[in-house]
Amino acid sequence: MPQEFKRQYKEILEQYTLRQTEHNLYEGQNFSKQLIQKNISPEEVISIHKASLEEIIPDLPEDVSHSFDLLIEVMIRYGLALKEHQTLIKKQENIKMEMELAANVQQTLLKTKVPEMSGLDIGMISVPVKEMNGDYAHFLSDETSVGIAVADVIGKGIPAALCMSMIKYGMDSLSGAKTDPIIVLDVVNRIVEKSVSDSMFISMFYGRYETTESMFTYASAGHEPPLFYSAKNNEFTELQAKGLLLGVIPNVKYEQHSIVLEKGDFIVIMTDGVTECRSKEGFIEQKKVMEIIESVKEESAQSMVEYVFHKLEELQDFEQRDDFTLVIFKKM
Amino acid sequence: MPQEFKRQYKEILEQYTLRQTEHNLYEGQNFSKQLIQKNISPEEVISIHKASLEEIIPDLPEDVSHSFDLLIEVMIRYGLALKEHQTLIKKQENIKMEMELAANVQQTLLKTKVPEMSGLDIGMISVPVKEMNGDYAHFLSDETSVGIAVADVIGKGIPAALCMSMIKYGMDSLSGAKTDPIIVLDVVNRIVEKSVSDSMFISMFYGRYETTESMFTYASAGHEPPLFYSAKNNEFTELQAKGLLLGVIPNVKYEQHSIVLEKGDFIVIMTDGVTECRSKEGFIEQKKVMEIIESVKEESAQSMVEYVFHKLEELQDFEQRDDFTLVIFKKM
Amino acid sequence: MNLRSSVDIITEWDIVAARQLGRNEAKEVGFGTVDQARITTAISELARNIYLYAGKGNIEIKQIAEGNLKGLLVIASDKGPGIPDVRKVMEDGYTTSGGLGAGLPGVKRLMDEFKIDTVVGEGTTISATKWLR
Amino acid sequence: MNLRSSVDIITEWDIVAARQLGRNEAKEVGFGTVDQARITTAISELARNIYLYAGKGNIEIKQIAEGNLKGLLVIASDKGPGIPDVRKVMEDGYTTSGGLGAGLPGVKRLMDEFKIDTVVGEGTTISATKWLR
Ligand SMILES: [Mn+2]
Ligand SMILES: [Mn+2]
Ligand SMILES: [Mn+2]
Ligand SMILES: [Mn+2]
Repeated sequence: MPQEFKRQYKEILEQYTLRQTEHNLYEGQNFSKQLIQKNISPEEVISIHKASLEEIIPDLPEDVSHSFDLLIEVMIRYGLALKEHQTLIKKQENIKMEMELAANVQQTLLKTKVPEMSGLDIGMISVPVKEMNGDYAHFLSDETSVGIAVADVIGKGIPAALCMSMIKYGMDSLSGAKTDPIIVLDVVNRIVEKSVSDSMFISMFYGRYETTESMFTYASAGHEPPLFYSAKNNEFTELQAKGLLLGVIPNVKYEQHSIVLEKGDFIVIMTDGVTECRSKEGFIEQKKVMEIIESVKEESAQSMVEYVFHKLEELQDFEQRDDFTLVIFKKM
Repeated sequence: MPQEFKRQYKEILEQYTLRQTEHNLYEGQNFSKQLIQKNISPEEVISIHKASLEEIIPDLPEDVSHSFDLLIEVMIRYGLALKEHQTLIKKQENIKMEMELAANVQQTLLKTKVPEMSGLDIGMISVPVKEMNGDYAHFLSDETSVGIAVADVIGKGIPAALCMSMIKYGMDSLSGAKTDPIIVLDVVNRIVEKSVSDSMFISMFYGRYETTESMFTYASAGHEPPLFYSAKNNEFTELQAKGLLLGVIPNVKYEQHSIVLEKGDFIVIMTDGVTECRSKEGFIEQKKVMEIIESVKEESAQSMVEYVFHKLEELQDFEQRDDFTLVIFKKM
Repeated sequence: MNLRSSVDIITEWDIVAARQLGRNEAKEVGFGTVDQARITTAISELARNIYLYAGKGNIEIKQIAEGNLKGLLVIASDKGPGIPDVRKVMEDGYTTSGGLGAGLPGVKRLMDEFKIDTVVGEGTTISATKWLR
Repeated sequence: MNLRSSVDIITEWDIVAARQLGRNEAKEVGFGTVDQARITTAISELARNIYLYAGKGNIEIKQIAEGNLKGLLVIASDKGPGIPDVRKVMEDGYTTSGGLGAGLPGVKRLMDEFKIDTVVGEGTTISATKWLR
């Protein structure tokens, strides 16, 4: 094969020494694509160049011939780096496949179904920044109650994803959707505190909506405060609730608050991936996020969360920086 | 900086055209290490070579000069591949760090403490083949009973590790070390069946030793059968127990068996990473594994498992192929 | 100073014409042989992308200046199908990029600045700048 | 045919001597310029490792044959500290390998066969073969 390459290269070089056209150079560059694909290393290219030149210029000064031997010696290391690159590309492909498989496993493990409740419209979106999600949203429900847990592990990627599974099993151990938010946080906090190292923290919000009273009861473990939109006043307020992050100490007293929703009111639960979006000009302000939500408030809750995601994606120049989770509960 | 490189290169080249010594070539090669470290791309090397040669040989034929322009054109792509390599190396380093962090998180999440029981000597080793472990060993205990769960997810690495956490939370939901092995497998099977996709299977063994009766009671979900060593007969037998892998169907009837241990008897629980060790000559036979264990049967259980691991590692030429978990319960 | 000139890309020969134009302009700005070859390779890659994926389009070359800095701006535009997943084509070693160091990541590496605007169904505009140092 | 010759590595100058020996032998076997340079680079790297990490040792060069196949065997041996973690030094991009494409992974790539025997506290022997094709 190198013989064939030498023949081709010599032809291109011969043409080029005669005429020096752009077309010759274009041929040279296309040829180099082939060389790389056939694993011809740069030191071999120099060697081919030398041999071709010696044939094209029969009275080539001896010094010039010798000079190529030094150049070959110098190029050996470049050739090694290239071969190393090929090994690394294969390794990278294997890792990528493993990550994709892991992301699938995670999706199956953490899957949650958005419940259908009469009188309540629910929308949910959760988009990881890497393959694996370090945010978590989980629903519990029965005929008249629906519970929503939204959590965010400090950090992203695989380590965060591993921790997330913990929350899921904590939630699975609860008796049902009627459980009080402060009890939910207490149970999960004990599990997290027992299982993770001191440097791993999780923020979590838990809210429960009861359709009979249109009441939303909630508690927070250091989580991003949700927004409450009042249709009557056409304004947003933050739902404040104090509470330590999960996993810090075993016994935490969480606060529980309630709010009654009227028709058209909605609650926006999210992770900091929503509020800490950054455009080239700096952080996107909360006011901007509210404006975006408000502009689609008449749409279905699912359309709303999807619109907000795409709008913020655009404002960020499609460079998502953190896992993004957004849930809307809207009273119909 | 390139000016300085050109000066150095010209000097080496000048010496080489004069004398062609090995020493000149050695200098050339050492110099090329520097060039690569300073991100000098191969096309720049050609350009430096050309300029140096033109200075060293003032009457250099024009054709030779031109020929280098084609060579530069050809080398551009090699330069690109090299830059791509540098990006990839950085990426790889980040992934490596993430994996190490994840492995730490997993170790903290899945940590289990080998219990101390009077009359029973316990040894345990679990070594992942990649960063993350797809094998799992977990102990439960009270004053008079000790339970041991050993599980292996189909597959290795991150996807397997994610699934493993499921077993942990299943085990955590049990009421204690007195639970019957068939109940343990039933509980975990229901969780697994609910949570994982149809293509993900887990084999699991659960055994419970009661010190009061020196009795070992066990059940298996498609797991590698443990070995029972009888000191009196100086022979190994397999502890058979039928049972479907976890996660296939929700209702499985597992079999439960019991065996009474006498002084010096021991039970060897393991994953297929132990039995499917391969040397250059092929699989290492079960008989060989038994021989290795038997040769250290007088040592402490912990010394035994560690010795077996190192011996098998050696026989495999230090190329571990699967996660390796080995537990020994020895009656004292 | 704002010299501009352009080449329509319709046949493979136009790729060579765009390269020639780019090399001439690069020489005029004062770029050395290696940088000329890099700029030309970038143009080559952009023109080839137009030729292969959009059918036709245009390569525009502009000499530019910012303060004391002189440079060359290459604008490749087409009304082709657009790029549905920009993140993917900018990924190293993405198979359709034609192997090692090629494709748009290669163009980005060869130049100093790189910007891509693409709308699916409407077309793509890629701007790439190289500054003379 | 079993020609052998060797160079003790004690000072940096001996690295050049080992290279010279390797190049001569490679030329004699019939290797072309590029392969000569590859073999020499491998020898250089092995000799440098001895010089840096073991203090002293020996590079032996043997012309070998197997059927019609001719080749060159390079054996680098030292009584140095040995390599505690072979897997790590054979990893690409391991920092102590001195960067891109260098170190033992580089030697392995430059040659056709590569074998490493090392005992901590006793020393290291590395054998590498290149066949003439
Ligand atoms: Mn996070
Ligand atoms: Mn976050
Ligand atoms: Mn496994
Ligand atoms: Mn296994």
